[in-house]
Amino acid sequence: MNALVSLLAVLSIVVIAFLGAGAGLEVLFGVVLPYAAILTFLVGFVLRIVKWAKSPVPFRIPTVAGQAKSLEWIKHQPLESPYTRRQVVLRMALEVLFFRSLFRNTKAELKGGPRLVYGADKALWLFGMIFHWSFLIIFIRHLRFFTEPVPALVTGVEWVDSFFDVGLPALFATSVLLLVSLSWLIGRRFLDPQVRYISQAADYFPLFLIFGIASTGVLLRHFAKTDVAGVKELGMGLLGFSPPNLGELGLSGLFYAHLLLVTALIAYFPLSKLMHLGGVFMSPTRNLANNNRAVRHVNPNPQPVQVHEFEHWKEEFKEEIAEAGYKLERD
Amino acid sequence: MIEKALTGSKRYWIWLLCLIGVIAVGKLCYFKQLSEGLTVTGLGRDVPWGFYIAQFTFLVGVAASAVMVVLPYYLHNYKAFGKMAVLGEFLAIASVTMCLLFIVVDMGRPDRIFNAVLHPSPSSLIFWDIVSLNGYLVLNVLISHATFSAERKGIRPPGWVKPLVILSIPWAVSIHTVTAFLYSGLAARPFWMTAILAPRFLASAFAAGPALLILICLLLKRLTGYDVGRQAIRTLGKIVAYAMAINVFFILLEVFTASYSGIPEHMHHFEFLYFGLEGNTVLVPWMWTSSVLSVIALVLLLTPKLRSRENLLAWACGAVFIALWIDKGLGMVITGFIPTPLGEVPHYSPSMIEVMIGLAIYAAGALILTVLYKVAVTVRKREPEAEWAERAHRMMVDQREKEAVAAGD
Amino acid sequence: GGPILAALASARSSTKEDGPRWAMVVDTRKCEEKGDCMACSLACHQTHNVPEIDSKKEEIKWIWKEPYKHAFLGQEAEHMRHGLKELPITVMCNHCENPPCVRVCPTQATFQREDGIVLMDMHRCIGCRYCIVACPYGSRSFNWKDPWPRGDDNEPVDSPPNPDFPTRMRGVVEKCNFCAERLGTDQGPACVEACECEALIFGDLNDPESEVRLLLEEELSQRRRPELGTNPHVFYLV
Amino acid sequence: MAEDPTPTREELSRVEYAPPAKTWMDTGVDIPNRRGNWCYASDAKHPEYLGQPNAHDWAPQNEDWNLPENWQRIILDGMKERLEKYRSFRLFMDICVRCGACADKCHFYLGTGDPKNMPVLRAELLRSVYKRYFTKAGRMFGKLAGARDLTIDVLKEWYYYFYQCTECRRCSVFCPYGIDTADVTMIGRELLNLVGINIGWIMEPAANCYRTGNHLGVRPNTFKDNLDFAAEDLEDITGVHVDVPIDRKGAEVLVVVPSADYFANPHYFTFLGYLALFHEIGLDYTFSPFATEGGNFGLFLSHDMMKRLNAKIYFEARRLGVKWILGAECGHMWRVLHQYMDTMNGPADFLETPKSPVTGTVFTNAKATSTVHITEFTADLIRHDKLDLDKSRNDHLKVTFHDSCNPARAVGLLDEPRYIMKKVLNNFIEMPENTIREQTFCCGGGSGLGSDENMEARMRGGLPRANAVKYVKDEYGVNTLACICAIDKAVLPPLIDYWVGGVEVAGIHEFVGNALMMKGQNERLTDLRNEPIPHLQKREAEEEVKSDA
Ligand code: SRM
Ligand code: SRM
Ligand code: HEC
Ligand code: HEC
Ligand code: HEC
Ligand code: HEM
Ligand code: HEM
Ligand code: SF4
Ligand code: SF4
Ligand code: SF4
Ligand code: SF4
Ligand code: SF4
Ligand code: SF4
Ligand code: SF4
Ligand code: SF4
Repeated sequence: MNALVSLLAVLSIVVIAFLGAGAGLEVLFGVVLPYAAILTFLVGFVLRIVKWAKSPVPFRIPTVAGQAKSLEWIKHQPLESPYTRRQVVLRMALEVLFFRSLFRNTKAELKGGPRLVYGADKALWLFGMIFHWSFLIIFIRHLRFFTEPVPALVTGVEWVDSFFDVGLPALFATSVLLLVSLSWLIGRRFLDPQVRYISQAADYFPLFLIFGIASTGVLLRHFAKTDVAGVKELGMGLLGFSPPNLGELGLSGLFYAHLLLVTALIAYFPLSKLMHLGGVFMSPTRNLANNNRAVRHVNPNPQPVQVHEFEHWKEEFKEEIAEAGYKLERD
Repeated sequence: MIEKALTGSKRYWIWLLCLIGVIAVGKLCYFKQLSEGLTVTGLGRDVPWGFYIAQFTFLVGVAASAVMVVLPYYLHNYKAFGKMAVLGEFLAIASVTMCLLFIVVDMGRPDRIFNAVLHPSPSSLIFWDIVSLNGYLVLNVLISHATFSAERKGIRPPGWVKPLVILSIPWAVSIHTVTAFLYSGLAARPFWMTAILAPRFLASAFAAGPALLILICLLLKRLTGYDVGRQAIRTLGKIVAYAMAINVFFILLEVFTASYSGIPEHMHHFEFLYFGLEGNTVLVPWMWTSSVLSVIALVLLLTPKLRSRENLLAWACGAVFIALWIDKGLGMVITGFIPTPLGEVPHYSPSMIEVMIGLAIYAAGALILTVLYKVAVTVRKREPEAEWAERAHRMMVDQREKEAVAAGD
Repeated sequence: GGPILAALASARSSTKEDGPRWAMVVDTRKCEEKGDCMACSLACHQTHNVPEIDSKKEEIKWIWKEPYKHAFLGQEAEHMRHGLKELPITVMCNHCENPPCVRVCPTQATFQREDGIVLMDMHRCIGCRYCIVACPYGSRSFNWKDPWPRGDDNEPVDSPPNPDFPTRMRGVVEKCNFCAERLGTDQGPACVEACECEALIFGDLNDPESEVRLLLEEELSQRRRPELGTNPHVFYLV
Repeated sequence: MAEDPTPTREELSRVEYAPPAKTWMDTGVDIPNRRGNWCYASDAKHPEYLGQPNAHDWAPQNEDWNLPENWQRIILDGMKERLEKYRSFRLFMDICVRCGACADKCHFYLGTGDPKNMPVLRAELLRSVYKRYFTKAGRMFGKLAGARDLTIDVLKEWYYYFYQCTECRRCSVFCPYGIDTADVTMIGRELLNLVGINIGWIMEPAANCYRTGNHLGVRPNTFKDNLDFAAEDLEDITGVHVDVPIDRKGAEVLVVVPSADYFANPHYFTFLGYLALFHEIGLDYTFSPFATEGGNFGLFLSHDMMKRLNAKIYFEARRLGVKWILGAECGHMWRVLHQYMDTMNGPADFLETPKSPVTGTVFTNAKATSTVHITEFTADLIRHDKLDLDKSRNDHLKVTFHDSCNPARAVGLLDEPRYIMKKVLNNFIEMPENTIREQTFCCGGGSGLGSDENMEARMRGGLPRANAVKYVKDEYGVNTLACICAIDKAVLPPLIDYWVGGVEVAGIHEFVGNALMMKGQNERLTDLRNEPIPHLQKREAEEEVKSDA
């Protein structure tokens, strides 16, 4: 049900784009909506970050995953239990760039007996990494539609990505990898009973959406070839706030489908779980050092509480105290 | 599992860094080759294949040799190879990877590598070599992965492993046979065009691979204390002895056929190998070294008393390995081109860049092997940590067995 | 068993009975008369943008001269006519009926057309050089480096002589193509055209009237390494 | 328990991991039928004593929980307040991608197979309400966006599942964003507490602690009696008389222990170990008659309660004029001492950077809180060879170590106890690697769930831990399970008896006490449990025979 709704949502975006492009709504899809989406994205992203940032971090609660710094001769694991800011940065870098926590993933199995066994389960890590890195690279590659001259970074990435000379125009390895990893991620949501159980529409939707983007992209490049010059004209035009006359460019319905899906993704981004992009950097169990006993963490708005006063306690138990023979005085 | 390879002693890391250093240098050389073409190698129109393909040929043998431990262990339930089987499979993985890398660096247009898949041509033995090598790699990865992770969890490996193991045995034979066919089907090159080439390849493979495995096991024992057991080493020593003997026998057969038949085209190649042709004597000292080492190795190996002494066995294995490396990694391929079908005697020696790239690939293989062995050794050595634990463990197992017997009665 | 063996050996022979079957006849006697003539080689290499490379190791040649004792290895007799052993013989790809180069190519970059011509698809070649290893005649050359190096402006430094014919890139194999690109037109092969003494004769063997057919019927011809079963289609009149 | 005996091992070991056909939002929780899996409500008098809001009598199995009229408003306001107060809460509500990496990491999920015990769904119980009331998508798309109304059934689910989380943080180690479901549980319990829903096993100790200074309600005179009694016991066993200083002003070190250490077995033997050790090194220390509890059940109730119960420690340190604090073996006590105490009740500027009086080692890692863990302290002593130890006195023990989750995942205290054990006993073996160190499994009864009425849940939740113990018992004949947590010491024995059998639970300092060769000791043929050490007794008997001859 959740999956179906998401799929229908994505399909209807495609259909709307085709219909709209056919009905002369190019300006809406090519100019108005993209601008609106980008505006939504920027405002939404900033608002979300601000909202998070406004909630303070009252306590320093890192999840420690290894030996803390303690006695000199005990081997400290700085990446598991960072003690200094530098070590925190390293830990975060590994998290963000290489999904280190997922790398740790295991799968538990219950055998008869009962006996629980745990095996490494790196598939999620692997496909997650492939998906994200491919996405990043495709994103970078797309800058060729928006820059002139195309930065060396973009052409360099293109060269490496299309090193294997398959097809014409050359197939980009990341296009394939993105589709493969997406297929795996989607397949997992359907086939792994636990994951299916926890999945919601909001989990299927971005997967289908990006799958739609990637597949229309591949179609545009390799099958229903589009006029890239026209696209670049549009891209540069959008960037320079002087959109070209879209009617003359004659871009295909498929291109508008690609574009509308992208527009949807951009607009959807700040409202959704995709904001993990920003959140991963702010997670207090990861981005704080485990040096609580060495450096005091200050709660920006400490809560005053009522405590059991010593004097009151002394009064309450004065007989017992006398029996025990304590003197009990305050300085 | 792989995270076990991410922690280790200083020695381990220095070794890895050295390997990575060599790989880096090799990579620079390879970039030069990519941008300038194969002109940076010593190859030319008369000797179009050289060092790279020769290394590939040699390593196919090393890869195939895993079967010599896998077969007795899985098929005949030969328990002594229990600790060695996975080491053999890992060696195969590293070797096949090196083979594939050597093929890639030998290609003029590596960017079109997928053409071999997109436009397959079953009449070409390269096609079959690609199929069999990749298949063998996949088989070994799957098998070692499944058995090893099951062992780590303390459960039985999944049922599909056994058929794969059985499949891997003929497959190992096939990778070498196909590689031999690559050469022996060429009318233009009489040196290779001999039916005995495939058996010869197999014999030398079953000598060189296990010899290397013995050396590695002895090294592992010294460096990490991981002991595969005397019995395993001994059995493997025997295998090396017989395989080496058969290999030398096959070489003699070839020399006889070529020289007794007196066909000049056949004879010239052997002449070139052992005596030099028209002043080209590059390989002569090598080949004699190889022959002498073979003889020494045979003496050491075929005398049970000498063979059973571990340090002598190590020397013998070293001799076998070097002898066969010279035979395959230098003599086998180059000699096929000298003299050429037109009767010319070209010169070939690998260029510096070629050697560096080759070294880098060997270093890459060593890196893969080190990492895989590190994982294996760490996982296997996790428990018991102390002597008492081993004793206690044995006691508990004995007790369990006794109870099982009692319950059975 | 015979047919099976034959099928194995000629797995890739795809020439047709009815269409043309191109072949070349080299009249070594006429050629010998011309002494150091190199016209055919020059013409072919100009036409096909074959670069001139100084190193013997890396040179690229589609048609060239090879001493008799090499061209016909093993057929030289000790007491041959004086000088014959060293006599330069014009050689090129034999466009074998049963070409080992085609059989071994892993990508079908080298293929045989129905008219018997063994051709190459430069875009498909992966540069493995197995075909060079398999060809018993040394007819194939490899581009060890860029044949027409380009400058910073991506233009060739030396312009290739024939703008109508493509150049190669480094890392692929090339060889005589029997001037397949010219066959459709009225022209014959460039080498034939260039040979003033008509030592090179090109034609369709399936055409009973063709010059090559007539010549082969009349004269005793010889082929290179016939014992290897490649069935070469360049014939030598000695 | 009385009405509902715990199911048999066979029954419990058949765990069904396949989730039900119905979606989780459509499956409520049938509390009356899940007896043995939840804890009884608290008597209203405890929350009342503590001044908790909306304290009232209620019972989980009843249809009607006697909630205040406007309970939804109270909870939603509480939620809003906490979203604004805790970035962790807000973030964890927003960024979970439901990747499921945390799912099979929770011991309660592994032991029950109940999908709502997957950390992600446990958090989703709260997240669904957050979405419904605090996000646009949730308001617009409702169920489709994973949002749902806050109904009484939802509240019951909260109660059931937030009291089936031991706040062990194992899930957080595996989550790519570090989402800490323990933190979500803490907020969930705070919200329940706002409408007077809380359990006796937490409320009563908290009230006791607030009143007397310790969870057990031990009064000052009993406290002194217990400590004196311990000193006598130790003298009986070792022949050495030790002083137990209480309320000694000007002492160098304030020692804080969990109250179970001087009250319950097997904690008590560890306590004897401390006393022997302090005596032997001549430590200038004191106990406090007021801060008689290091543990802090406030942690399981609310941040505020944690702060209230914790305040007395720094207060007493200041009153007694000590230089630094030595904290004993206790898990959740250490989560508070390490991660919260200084922020809540610091700064501890009246204390000094701890320095071992014996070795001179300065504990720079504790320079702000001035609080040292006793295993750090002892490891340092052993490292400097300051103790006369006879390892063989522990030879009758084959020991494995349960990393208590709080010292492991909140403090990072992993190698210190191991170092000590390797130095004081010969037979130490690790459990399988996915069950120790930072991946350790909880005992199943932490965070105030060590009650008897939820025995089934405890046995289920403790399955992964017990399984690992069973493995080393079966393979290596392990007979002792060491740990450094007071709750563990209470919860593990029934767990191990249920699943494994034949394995005793002990603290690290019990081994230290066993191995410690004290000046002026008797021949000590027994260990701190006053049980004969078999091989020493045998040797003694042989020697007697010899001397007789
Ligand atoms: C894909 C690509 C070859 C490649 O292997 O990468 C390519 C492919 C084709 N080019 Fe091109 N050209 C490609 C870069 C170029 C370039 C740029 C370059 O090489 O640096 C030029 C030079 C541009 C210039 O003006 O200098 C180029 C100048 C041409 C021309 C000549 C146009 C002219 O006015 O000179 C044609 C012929 C035509 O369109 O009539 C052509 C025609 C074509 C054709 C239609 C080839 C054909 O005849 O079938 C190919 C279209 C494929 C398609 O439908 O997408 N292509 N073509 C190149 C596209 C790269 C990319 O997508 O990023
Ligand atoms: C690399 C590339 C140009 C580039 O700068 O991007 C290229 C390079 C060469 N082509 Fe091409 N062609 C390239 C795209 C094309 C295209 C564009 C296309 O495919 O859309 C065409 C027209 C379409 C086609 O396939 O026919 C094209 C039709 C040719 C032809 C004419 C073939 C024909 O049947 O008419 C030749 C001549 C030949 O093969 O003998 C040729 C020959 C060549 C030569 C030999 C000529 C030269 O001057 O470089 C090049 C060397 C091949 C080699 O690797 O050694 N190239 N060539 C393009 C590589 C694409 C690829 O790797 O697959
Ligand atoms: C191409 C990548 C790749 C290679 C090569 C590889 N692995 Fe893995 N390995 C994985 C992935 C992905 C997983 C997680 C698979 C899963 O659980 O579904 C994994 C998981 C494992 C596991 C745990 C498996 C389980 O089910 O519990 C073990 C053990 C393991 N690998 C060992 C090995 C060994 C030994 C080798 C070498 C022979 C090896 N790996 C080579 C990718 C690889
Ligand atoms: C717009 C796209 C997008 C961006 C940018 C993005 N992610 Fe994701 N990420 C996703 C989607 C979609 C999923 C969900 C995959 C699924 O449901 O299985 C996901 C899931 C994940 C997962 C869980 C593993 C998985 O693949 O399911 C991790 C870890 C993750 N992201 C980390 C990151 C990090 C770190 C960054 C950047 C700093 C990042 N992501 C940026 C789209 C994105
Ligand atoms: C301006 C328009 C535009 C935007 C924005 C855009 N694309 Fe594309 N995309 C295209 C066009 C045009 C092509 C066809 C390109 C070609 O033929 O090289 C394409 C191709 C692709 C391809 C296949 C070819 C390749 O380059 O790998 C993928 C995958 C893809 N897009 C993914 C994405 C993703 C993911 C995004 C999200 C950020 C995105 N696109 C945003 C215009 C766009
Ligand atoms: C508004 C005008 C322009 C548009 C929309 C445009 C569009 C494009 C596009 C879409 C591509 C990428 C082709 C592909 O990857 O499929 C491209 C590449 C290229 N354009 Fe343009 N272009 C514009 C102007 C120019 C101008 C003025 C020049 C030259 C001076 C130029 C030179 C090139 C070159 C050399 C490339 C190939 C480099 C590369 O692929 O990165 N373009 N252009
Ligand atoms: C940031 C890291 C790296 C990048 C970006 C990178 C990039 C590349 C690229 C693009 C190639 C293709 C050759 C070419 O096109 O010129 C290549 C080849 C190669 N790289 Fe790397 N590489 C990296 C790290 C490594 C490492 C760590 C190793 C060692 C194991 C390695 C070993 C090789 C080898 C052996 C080849 C040649 C094999 C072949 O031809 O495909 N590289 N590298
Ligand atoms: S001569 Fe050589 S290249 Fe030419 S067809 Fe025959 S085998 Fe092939
Ligand atoms: S070099 Fe090219 S033509 Fe020759 S066999 Fe290899 S792929 Fe085929
Ligand atoms: S002539 Fe130029 S454009 Fe044409 S194929 Fe060659 S390089 Fe490409
Ligand atoms: S036939 Fe054509 S290609 Fe062959 S040699 Fe003559 S000119 Fe060159
Ligand atoms: S052009 Fe004619 S005569 Fe001159 S070398 Fe060539 S074949 Fe001989
Ligand atoms: S691991 Fe983290 S992100 Fe993944 S489902 Fe669990 S809580 Fe959510
Ligand atoms: S904190 Fe522990 S008990 Fe709670 S959900 Fe996470 S793993 Fe389970
Ligand atoms: S009682 Fe011990 S094991 Fe259980 S949660 Fe607390 S620290 Fe962890």
